[in-house]
Amino acid sequence: MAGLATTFGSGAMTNSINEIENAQVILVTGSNTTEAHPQVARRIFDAVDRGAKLIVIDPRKTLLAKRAHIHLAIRPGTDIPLLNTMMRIILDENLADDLFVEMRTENFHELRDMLFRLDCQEMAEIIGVPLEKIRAAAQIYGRAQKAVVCYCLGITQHICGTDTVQSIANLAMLSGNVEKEDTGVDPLRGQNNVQGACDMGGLPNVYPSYQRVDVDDFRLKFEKAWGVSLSGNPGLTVLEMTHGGKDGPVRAMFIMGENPLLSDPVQEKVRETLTNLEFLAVTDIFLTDTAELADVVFPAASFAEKTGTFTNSERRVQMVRRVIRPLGQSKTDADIIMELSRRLEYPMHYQSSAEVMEEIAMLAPVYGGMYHDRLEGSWGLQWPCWDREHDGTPFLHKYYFTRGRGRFVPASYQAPAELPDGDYPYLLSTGRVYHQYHTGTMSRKSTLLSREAGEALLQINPLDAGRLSVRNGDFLKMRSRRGEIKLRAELTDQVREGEVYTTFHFSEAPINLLTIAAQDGKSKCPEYKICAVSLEKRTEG
Amino acid sequence: MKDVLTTCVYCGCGCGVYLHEENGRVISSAPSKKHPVSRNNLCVKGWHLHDFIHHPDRLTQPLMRKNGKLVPVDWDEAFAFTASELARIRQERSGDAVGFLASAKCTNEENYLFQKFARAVLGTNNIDHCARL
Amino acid sequence: MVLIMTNKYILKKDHLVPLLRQLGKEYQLVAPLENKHGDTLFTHIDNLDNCRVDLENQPQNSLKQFFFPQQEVLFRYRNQPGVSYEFEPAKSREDAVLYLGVRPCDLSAILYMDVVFLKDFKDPYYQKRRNNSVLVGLNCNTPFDNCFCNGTKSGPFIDYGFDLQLTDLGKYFLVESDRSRGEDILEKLHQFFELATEDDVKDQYQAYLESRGRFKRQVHVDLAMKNLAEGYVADGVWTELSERCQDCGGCAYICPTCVCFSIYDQQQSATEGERIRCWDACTFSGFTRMAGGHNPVDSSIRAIEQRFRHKLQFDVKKHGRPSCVGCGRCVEMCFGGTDIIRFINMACCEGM
Amino acid sequence: MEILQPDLYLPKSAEIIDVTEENSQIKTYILSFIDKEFNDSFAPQPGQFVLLSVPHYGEAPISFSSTPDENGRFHLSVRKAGKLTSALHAMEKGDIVGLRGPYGRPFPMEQFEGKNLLFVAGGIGLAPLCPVINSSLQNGADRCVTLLYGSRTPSDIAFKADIDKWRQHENVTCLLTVDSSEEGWQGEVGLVTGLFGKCSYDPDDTLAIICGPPMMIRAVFAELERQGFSDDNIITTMERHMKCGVGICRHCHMDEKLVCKDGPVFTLSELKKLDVMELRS
Repeated sequence: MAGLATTFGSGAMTNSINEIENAQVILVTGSNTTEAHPQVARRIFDAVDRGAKLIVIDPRKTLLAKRAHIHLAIRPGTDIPLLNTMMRIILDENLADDLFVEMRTENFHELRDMLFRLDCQEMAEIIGVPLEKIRAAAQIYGRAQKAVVCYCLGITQHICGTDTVQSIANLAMLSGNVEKEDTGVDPLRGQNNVQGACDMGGLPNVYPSYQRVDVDDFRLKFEKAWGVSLSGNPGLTVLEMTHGGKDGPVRAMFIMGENPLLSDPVQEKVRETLTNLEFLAVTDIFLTDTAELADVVFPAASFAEKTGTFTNSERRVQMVRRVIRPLGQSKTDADIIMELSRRLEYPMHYQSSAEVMEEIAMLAPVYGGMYHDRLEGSWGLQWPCWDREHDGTPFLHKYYFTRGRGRFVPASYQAPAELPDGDYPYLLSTGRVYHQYHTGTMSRKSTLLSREAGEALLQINPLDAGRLSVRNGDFLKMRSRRGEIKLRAELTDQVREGEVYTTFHFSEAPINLLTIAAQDGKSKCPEYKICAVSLEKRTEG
Repeated sequence: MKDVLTTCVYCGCGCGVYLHEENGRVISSAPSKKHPVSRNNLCVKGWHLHDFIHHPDRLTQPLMRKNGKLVPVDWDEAFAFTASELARIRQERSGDAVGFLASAKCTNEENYLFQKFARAVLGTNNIDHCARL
Repeated sequence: MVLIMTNKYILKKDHLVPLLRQLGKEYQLVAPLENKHGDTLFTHIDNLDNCRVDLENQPQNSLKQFFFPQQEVLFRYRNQPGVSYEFEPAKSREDAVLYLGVRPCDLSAILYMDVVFLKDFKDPYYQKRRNNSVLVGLNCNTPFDNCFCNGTKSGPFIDYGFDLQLTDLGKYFLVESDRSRGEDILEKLHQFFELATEDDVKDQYQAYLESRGRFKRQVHVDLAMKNLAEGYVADGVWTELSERCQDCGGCAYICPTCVCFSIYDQQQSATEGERIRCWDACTFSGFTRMAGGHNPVDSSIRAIEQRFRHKLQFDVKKHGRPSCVGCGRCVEMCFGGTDIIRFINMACCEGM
Repeated sequence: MEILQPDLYLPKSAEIIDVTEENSQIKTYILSFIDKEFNDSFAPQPGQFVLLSVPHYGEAPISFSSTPDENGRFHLSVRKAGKLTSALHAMEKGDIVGLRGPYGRPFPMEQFEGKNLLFVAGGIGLAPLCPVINSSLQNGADRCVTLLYGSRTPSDIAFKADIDKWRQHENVTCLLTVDSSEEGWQGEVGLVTGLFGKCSYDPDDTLAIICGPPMMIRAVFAELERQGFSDDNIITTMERHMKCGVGICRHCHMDEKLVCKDGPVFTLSELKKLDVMELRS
């Protein structure tokens, strides 16, 4: 979410989920909202029922796209040209919010210069959508009093992900669609506590509350609080760690409740790295594919067996409450960390997770007013929440952006790292399905969920399937320059000719054997949404 | 027999869910009506939130690799070995030779402790998680 | 004024908790409790002094989960290949349970479940719990936002099916009994009850009339049933509903009369496991899919059709009344607005 | 604490006395209950089914492919289709399965008495018809019995031993066909409906009993109607996903009927009153 941090100063949803239903225009891009964020989709549906206009940008004809007033079925990876074209139209048709641009933003001239060099017709051809349709979408968005943009990993999981996010921010600022209630830019977070893990400093370059490790003031603050000296060098990112190979920069890893072998791109590289470590420790509730490679596996307690907090997509910090004791001999991750820390001569004395939260409140300004007793008696609090008197912040950037003025950062089209060619003629995108979650560690344990979606299916257009003599349910061999898997075909006109789609939930069809290592230069987000593959019918299962 | 309100783990929406416990077993999930996100409904995953909790595949004791195989050990052995390995690598190379992956599925408090452990105990900022996946 | 004896009683509101305390000696108590988060759910009462019995709001769950839990172990099995494969019945720990505050819709739903679970083949798990239950009803003075039990003829008042039933007459409750269990309680704890007068009965009727006037929606269930039975509901209705449906299954799970279930084995070890029953929903595509992949319900359109036809047509034909009790829970529950009121309204417009 | 007697869902253990491989996909299991007393009282009728439990895989409905013999043994023929049936196929003589039933409405055997019978089956669909054919040959030997049976390939032809046995009766005609031929196959190639022209019977005096995949059922219904069979004289048995087997769980719903309780045997006239996938064009 580096993109929003640069433009707005804060990389989180600017609105609350409930505000979406009051918007007049909702633009959804790179998000299969009905399947990945059902509650957000429900707000969108409600808004549409009340007369709001829905614009969906998605190469696939998703359920949401079917309900859209305008569905822009763009070519994968052409989000930036589309957003730029929309902005140009907004400028040309005098739909920009001049006052907002003047009072609240900076660097507008650079964006304008770039936009005026744009040939809209040429862009429309790159995008693969008629210019008139783009114009209609731009007009609807540009004229709206209250407009919300929702985006998700369909935007960020590209090599130009950060640039695209910045372009979305540009669009919102240009038309003045930030700062107000029911109006803004909303990145939907993929996992339940991805926001919290970021907030808590589970990132190589920042301490909790996004305080940079390479800024002395922050470092000194944490050194003082923790009573140790700390490194001022930003650390390695996940792919730098898991793609290091035999002689990678890390020789040991400690993985808490993650399954990089399935979730990270280029599985063979990750396997090579993990198996060549001197030491690998994993804590998890199940023996995941990653845990099977470990030297030590700690049995962790599940969310039903511990007390703490999660932070949802709308920055709402809310309680997780213990229902039962940890199963068997399992322990909470907190207990495991504290015991290890004690044995490494840095005792951590916390009686409860509430006490940990007190320390967080002290050190992480945006969590300054978060205490368990307050969260317990409410539906949670949305950060920033500066102190005990503060009621939290339903929407961000009121009166001023977190960084002061919003900054326009123009971006240009950048072709995906790997596009289909003669050898690998199909474009593969990966994502999620409704009934499963992430690497399936938890959701696949549910008999009913697995009955509904029990194996990886490759969505393929019936015309392509016809060319391959593949019927619904037949097995396909799918190959990329990096590997090969087999999976069943699902014939659907949700995907267009030449494009296929599948999920990463299933270890039997580890899609990340195929995906590309290319990543966004700024966010380090892998390009999961585009790689080139070839397909072949398999005669037997 | 009780209903405990907690937060769903299946996506970033963060629905309020009641887990219903009976005889030490969580047997059902239901939405909170007043919760601002769930507002009385759940998606299919939320309704099946309890399904994995008591799954027989749950890990219930520490495992350690011995002769190439993961075998059950007691907590003390697992802790002692892990602590000595981390200490050894910290001493032989540096804390920066250790990488930490935090979790988007664990609580804030646990993530806080985890990064504190990486930064304060191992002295490295090599900590990240799959925020981008 | 001449006092005419009735078989109804009055219970002072102040005496409700003391009465429950006495009943609690013999029964586990379940009542709608408002919890600390502000939600009202049917909950087991652990401590009468430390809970708020909420007879004002509609409990967000029905009693279904108490008679037919979302997940239950039917039995355990032990298998030694070639030697034995044995089934050990689950132990039941059901004590007698008294349910307080059962509104007419929920009571009607239990009467419906009685038919499904006990009419031909007797489901032993349901039967056990049902035999151990005492239902204390509560007539509905104020229908809630999505209520339409007047349309399904299952409320707002009901005069059968309960063991005891309360009607809030403002100053006190009017108490009636319909089963011997209720009579027994009235007799055993007679100190709490006074005979009601004919005026009280008139007040009850007045309350009924007022309640009928308080429905916030007009839902013409009978017209929809007629149009369905006569084949007036066009395919477009099912198509539109299926496009809105987000496949959460919530309507079936929250419905007090939906009793579709699935059964599966959960292996615990190489030789042991449990056979588990869990709620299922007829709108899920896997509900009808056969081994090998063939699915006789070949689209979500047909699945949605089955759901509403079953409730409003097939059960009417089979049992003489719809298996929707008008509680309205699925209306607020629905993600996509595929709820039964929307359907009924759509079905009413057909055939005109 | 009281122990429930959940008879309804509690299977009874049955031993696999023997296994016959009908083809690469179909095996016939010869079974008898371990509880002898129960076994003696067990009297399934043709057309009924049991729910068969395979350890760790749950239950699946399986039709009887025989009635109990003099030793109380009965047959279940199972095609490998999913996980449960694959696990069953891995089981051997001496292994133990669980069974509960019999469930469902059987074939109206009394109605068949003295009538000419036309059986049309495809693949595993012959299994539930076997006991009907056998019983029709036992009593009333002077009627005509015709079997039209379609398989995918010659090596997929199941119940060969039974067919050979039936063929020894002079009033029995068995015609086989395959979808695609293999080397050495001299017989018919094509759909089972192609066999109708190769045999003769009086549509007014014959009952047709059909079981097979949906596509076949649809085609055969159409053909029989064309020949003038009355809807009441066309009888079939339906297959659906099932869980409880006793009309509660609703997995086997077929319009307003439940296949487990109202069926699985239906006449075409009954089916025509319903919206049934097999009849949709």
